[in-house]
Amino acid sequence: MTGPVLRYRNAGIEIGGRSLVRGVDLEVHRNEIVALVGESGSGKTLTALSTLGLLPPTARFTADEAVLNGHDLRGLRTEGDWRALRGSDVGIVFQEPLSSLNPVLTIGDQIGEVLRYKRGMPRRQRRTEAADLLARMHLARPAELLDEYPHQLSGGMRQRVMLAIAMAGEPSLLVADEPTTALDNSVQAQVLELIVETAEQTGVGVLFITHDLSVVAQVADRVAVMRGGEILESAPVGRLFKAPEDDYTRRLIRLAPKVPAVMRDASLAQPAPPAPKPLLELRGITKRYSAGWRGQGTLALDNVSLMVNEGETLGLVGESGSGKSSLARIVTGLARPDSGTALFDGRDLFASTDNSDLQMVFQDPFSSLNPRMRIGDSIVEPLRARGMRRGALRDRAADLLETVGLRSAMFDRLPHELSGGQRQRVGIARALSVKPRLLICDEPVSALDVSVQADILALLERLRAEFRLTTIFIAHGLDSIYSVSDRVAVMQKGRVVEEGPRDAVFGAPQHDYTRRLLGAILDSDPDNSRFRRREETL
Amino acid sequence: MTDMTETRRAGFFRALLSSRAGMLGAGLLALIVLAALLADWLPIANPTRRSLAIRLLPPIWAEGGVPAHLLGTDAQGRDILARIVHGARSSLIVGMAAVALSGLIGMVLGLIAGMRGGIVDIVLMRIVDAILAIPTMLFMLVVALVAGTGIAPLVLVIAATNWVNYTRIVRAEVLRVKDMDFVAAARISRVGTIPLMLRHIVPNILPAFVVVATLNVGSVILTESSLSFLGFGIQPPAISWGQMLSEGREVLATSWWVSTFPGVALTLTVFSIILLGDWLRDHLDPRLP
Amino acid sequence: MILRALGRFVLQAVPVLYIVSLIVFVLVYLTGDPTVMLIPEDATEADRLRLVAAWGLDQPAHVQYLRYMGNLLRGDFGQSYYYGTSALPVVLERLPATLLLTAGAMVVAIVIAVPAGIFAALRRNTPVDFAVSGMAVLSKAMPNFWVGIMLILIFGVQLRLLPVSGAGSFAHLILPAVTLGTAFAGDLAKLVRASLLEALGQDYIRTARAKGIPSSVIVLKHALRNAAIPAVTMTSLNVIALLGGALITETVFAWPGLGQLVVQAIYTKDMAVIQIAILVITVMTLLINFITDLLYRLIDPRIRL
Amino acid sequence: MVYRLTSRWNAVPRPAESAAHREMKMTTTRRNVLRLLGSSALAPVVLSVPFAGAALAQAQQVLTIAQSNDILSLDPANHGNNSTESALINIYDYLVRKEFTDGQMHFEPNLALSWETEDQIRWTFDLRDDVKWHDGTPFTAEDVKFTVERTQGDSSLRNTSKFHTIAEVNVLGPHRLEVVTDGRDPLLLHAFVGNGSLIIPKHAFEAAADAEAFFASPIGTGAYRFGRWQRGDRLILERNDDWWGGAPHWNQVVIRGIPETSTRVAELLTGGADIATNIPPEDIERVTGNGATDIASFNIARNFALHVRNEEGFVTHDPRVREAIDLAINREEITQYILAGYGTPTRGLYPPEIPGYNPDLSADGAYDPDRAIELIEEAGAEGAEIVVNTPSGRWVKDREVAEAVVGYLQDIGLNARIEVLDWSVLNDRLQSDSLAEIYLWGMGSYIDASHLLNLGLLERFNPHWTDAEFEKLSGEVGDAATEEDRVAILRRAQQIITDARVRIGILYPKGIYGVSDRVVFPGRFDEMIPAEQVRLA
Repeated sequence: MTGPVLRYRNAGIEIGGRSLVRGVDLEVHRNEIVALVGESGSGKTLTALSTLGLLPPTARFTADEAVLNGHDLRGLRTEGDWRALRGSDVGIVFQEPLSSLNPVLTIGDQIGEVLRYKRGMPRRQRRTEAADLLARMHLARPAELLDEYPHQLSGGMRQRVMLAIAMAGEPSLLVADEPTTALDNSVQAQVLELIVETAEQTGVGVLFITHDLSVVAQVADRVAVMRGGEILESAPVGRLFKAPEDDYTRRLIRLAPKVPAVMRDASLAQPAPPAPKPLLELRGITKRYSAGWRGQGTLALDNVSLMVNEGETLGLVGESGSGKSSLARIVTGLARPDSGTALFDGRDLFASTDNSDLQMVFQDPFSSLNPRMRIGDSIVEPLRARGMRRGALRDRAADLLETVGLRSAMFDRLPHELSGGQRQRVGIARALSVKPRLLICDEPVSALDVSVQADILALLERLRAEFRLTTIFIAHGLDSIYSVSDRVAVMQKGRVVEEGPRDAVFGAPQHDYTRRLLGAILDSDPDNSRFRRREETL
Repeated sequence: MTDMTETRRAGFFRALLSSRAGMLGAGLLALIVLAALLADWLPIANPTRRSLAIRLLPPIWAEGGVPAHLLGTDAQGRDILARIVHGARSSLIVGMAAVALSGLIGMVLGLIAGMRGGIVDIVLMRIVDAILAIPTMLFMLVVALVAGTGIAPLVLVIAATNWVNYTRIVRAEVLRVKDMDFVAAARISRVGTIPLMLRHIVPNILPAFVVVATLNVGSVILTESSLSFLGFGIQPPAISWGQMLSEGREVLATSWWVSTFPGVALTLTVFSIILLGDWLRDHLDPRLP
Repeated sequence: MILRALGRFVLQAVPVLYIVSLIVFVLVYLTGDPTVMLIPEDATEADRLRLVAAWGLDQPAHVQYLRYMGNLLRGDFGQSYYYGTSALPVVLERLPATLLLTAGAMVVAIVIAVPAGIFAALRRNTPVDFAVSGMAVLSKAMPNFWVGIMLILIFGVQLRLLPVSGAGSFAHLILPAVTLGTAFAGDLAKLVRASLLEALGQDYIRTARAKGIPSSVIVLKHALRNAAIPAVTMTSLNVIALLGGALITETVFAWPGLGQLVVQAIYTKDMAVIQIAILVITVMTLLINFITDLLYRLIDPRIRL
Repeated sequence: MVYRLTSRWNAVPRPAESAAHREMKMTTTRRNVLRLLGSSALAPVVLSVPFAGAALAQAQQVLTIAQSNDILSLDPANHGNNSTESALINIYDYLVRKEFTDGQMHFEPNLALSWETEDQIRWTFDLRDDVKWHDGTPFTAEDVKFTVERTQGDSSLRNTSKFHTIAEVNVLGPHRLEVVTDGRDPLLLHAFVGNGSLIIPKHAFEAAADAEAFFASPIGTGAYRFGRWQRGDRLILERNDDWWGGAPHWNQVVIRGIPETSTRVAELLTGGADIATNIPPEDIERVTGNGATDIASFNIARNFALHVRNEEGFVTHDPRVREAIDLAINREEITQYILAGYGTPTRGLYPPEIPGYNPDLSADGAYDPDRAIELIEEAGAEGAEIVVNTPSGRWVKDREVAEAVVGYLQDIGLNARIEVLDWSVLNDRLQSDSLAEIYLWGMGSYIDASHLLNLGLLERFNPHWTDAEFEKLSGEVGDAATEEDRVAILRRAQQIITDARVRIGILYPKGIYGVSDRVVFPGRFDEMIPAEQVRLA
């Protein structure tokens, strides 16, 4: 066995005089998956990009040693120098499969390009080889796929295509930059499995970038934890999870999702508490979105009936396109259903003109705040709409800001001056300003870093009790709602396929789809890895 | 916290100062606007006094030029420099007034089309399509018959056809903004339509709007000169660059200065506006590179 | 798919055409009695009234409109007062010259702007880029008639390289096409530069770079095609603008296009000609939009008709 | 689609261009030979039958005329446009011709060899018997009768009133006819010249489906046959070898409409046009200094006059103010500076070539600003606001003349300003009587000075002015016993209206053409350009 595929010693990256990555030591060997874990801004992606020379033009890369497959990366200056290495020595899979594939070129073209320039294959042979690559990525009807465009593929398929492109040049190092973050949970597992399998079959060394410790636990052989541009700790995966040395690592491990015990032992299920009176009752809600002047349209909601009881939290789970957001829009009055009724506390919900019963916390902390409005004004807007006097508003805003853990002096700030977590707090403050009875949280933490997620969830939990809120908590995977829900409803293709007390759903799922979602939950315990296939080598 | 606003404003100027093109545009334009404003107090000749005896004097540096007429005189013996300075007024007034008027109409209708949607939107946009097909000249003739010729009717005419561009842009921007979560949040809170538009929609489409409007001032000034070429622009006794250019082209081959200097003034003005507009776009509108 | 697009095209065209014809009728009616412009200078009021009666202009507006629309539905496009002949051929015979000039101008613009835009984008923030931007702005800031007359003086009168005016041969097309094309090339070059830069900043370009393929392939194959949509949009908008409005260039070069005809007709309140010309322009506009949609589809497989 | 159009466009034959290019490439030797041949053919009478030998050589020649206006119609009875008429006279013929030799207007035979009348009511015309239409059919008196009756009978034609004095036309023989007017008409011959008078063929017109079909490819009796017409661009005429006047001089005549002055001049300078009409005074130097082109300037049937409001409610109601305006204007200066001398200052309304013009209305001593200031003071009109309306670009230097007038009015203490109106707007406001105190008008193309006494016309241009004597004269002029009496009445009428200062004559502009040295054309008073009167140099 030769030396490592990639070796960094004391690597650093500077952009505009600011040191973003420092003192990084890293090694990836053949047939090994090394995970680089960290939250946004930790420098993990920059480090990954530095292996391909894809850093921004203003960035400066320094290292005592930087060797990729025998090439000294420090000597590479021009795009031309790097071109020789890219594709053939190192390949990469990016996070967002849709935007990373060229939308106007066929799949075959995008793979064939690598074969042509990296392996000098003649045209006819390229096609066969490309189809072969796709088949190896377990894609059905590979020959037909060659003539299709990225938008015609599902997210999981696209990521397989990306992997095929990355592997087409037969690289020694594969960089996977959050390859499953943008995918639905049920697909995530398959793609992870494929990466593991590819590494196993080709012996390629994998540098796996992620923020998700449960993914790390499932696939990695070794782990390096990054924070603030430095590697805090590096260890074989088992040792890291069992005996983390750094506080930060410990915290990450603590916050990482675990498979609920009830899933392994249904007898642990606790009986559902007696149902108090229902607060929201949806019956037969159907919504169809028309598609132009002759199209059939898509059925977003198909005869959905759902109940939310006073004081409880309903976890509403569904993958993208399942109709959960449409349901939220209808409940909040943003859209009208084509048919169906809704009772809120016994009254017709759709006839309501008051805003104090229902409020919502949005997923994207960037777009949920008006970028041109001071955050104080955003917070009190619901009150203003109810006619509260101007003088009282400012005091109320100050109270609310402190309630959600922000300084009242932030009233005059604009959203772009705040961090994502702060923005989400503002969104929560706005929703609470009118003391609503029902709060809809649409994936309120999925856009945030792991450590921030915990804070926001804790805040929501505290406020739920304080304001005696009934909550609908929307999520795309079951893993993120176990800890917050009393009851769970699972949606698929516009229908509610399963609804019940939390432990009943997790412990004894009735519907296939629910089972599939449960199966997609990754455990952040390396001992429970479903993919790793061998004993640790180091 | 006003210091925050001031910081932002200072940031705006610092950004302007750091952009060579933006500075060039802003500086030139400021100079032109200043000259137009101060036209009556500048030590220049009376722009309308004609004297056939001194017609077509060349600029001072050419043979036969006289110090009293730095840039020479036109076919009526009027001082070209003075006419350019005074003409700046009409050109700028037409540019700004027409843009303001059409922007206002376009903003209101674009908001209505974008916010209401449905049949209102369809009908409005079909009318927009229709207006685009109708030549400005036809409006010009109607307005000239009804309201006569002059700066105000000219502004009216340009606005009558120009508003459609704004309607389209505003509508497109409204459609972009109105699906954003913060608008949804306001709607959930039952914020009324008017406050919703004023507080959430308008402030967010304003940057794109301002950029388009700035660039539009330049094209409107060019439109005025084109209309002058066709005999429909600003008519004497008012002075405009378009009119000077159009008059001067009759003597272009023999007395180049008569049309060249107003042409240079026009080109410089439009140039500066475009520079400034381009910079504004880069600075204000993060959606464009 | 194409049928559906055609259907939409027709559905869109009919109301627009109707609105256009109504607005035009009202506007032309407001400009007053065409006989005022058309009678000989030495004609008396009695002579004029005879014409008014003969042309039916003494009837109320709505009667005139209904009569006009009625004739139109029967396929009678009306008489040109000014040319004293059927209005339809008067308009249609201008179409080839207009289309030719439009096409010529577009070719000039594209030939200048696309390479300039690519060059500027690749040499971003270098003197080359600034020069291209400066030229682009300047070309837009110069009035068309000025450029046209200058081109005539230089290439026609001084150098005697090209014919001064008129239509007929390829040589005749060059100067007017350059006049119009350069005016538009500036904007187009800026747009090509901007959209190319935007495309070059996309994730898929990073992917392409990560593949290690040559830069020329990245720019020409990956980026340019993605950057083409805005350029196509702008070109189609300019084609539309030129179809009805190359007026000034047409006048300067005595080019027998629609613009001159329309203005002449507006001057003389020649209702039938104005109506038909504008309807023709509108139909062409919608057609161009339709073709543009097809082009979008060709360029970008994501766009469905 | 565009591609197909392009190829079709290119496929169109372009005789004018190709011929012009051939011409440019011709060697000096050949050119000299041609010039020699041409000069030998330069006959004293312009329309004489040319020397047969020369005709052959000239048959190779193309004449290109660049006019400032587009040709509107090939129907002589349905246009009101001099440029159009100037083109049509090459295809069709008049019954009689007007010529202006020695500064006098007189009629000459054309399709009619002779004419006579006893009472100016019954007129007999003897027509040429050797005239053939372009399709070979002989021309007869029936064609004349048909032309008159068609024009009279179709009230939608713009020149429908051209023959309004004619009661009947009687065919006396194949080449003899009688015209009967509804009362004495000393001006009948004028009706057979000018817009609407060209004779069209009865047989061909009636054979065609409709007028449009006929004029799509019209035939006439003229020296040139219709070739091709591209509206907005050019009319191409081909020689008619069977012309009754002999073999035409030019193989082909191309008449182009080029509205933009600088382009027209450029075409002339580059050899793209042999004659370019309406050269602005500023460009004269370029044309004369070019070495290959020159200027032809000549008197034309047009005058510039200020039409002044005289009714109550306007400061110009006061005759003293109107007189002051008359005295304030320095006509010499305007002519000299604005028209570069290409005009004649005057107080009159009809130039000398026009029968019945008044020689007393000269500009001599007409400029007296001091007296004008006195009059303004007497009238108490100091600082009174006066607006002068003018079109811009309708007539040579119209706006500039009006601007100069405004300057003179300011000099005598009036608060004058100009209001330039678009031609269409100006006409509309003229029609609705809503123009300002003064408007500038360049009246032209008149038959003779009796034009002034047409009260219908007077009402159009001076709707509020009446004068008992003037009206009396208007009634009498048709019955004047002799031509001298008639002329006396016409002169008196001009005196009355100019003394009233409701029309203040300013100048007679001259026609200015650019003419290539390759051809000779002196210009005509009626601004027509008959190709047969243009000769190779």
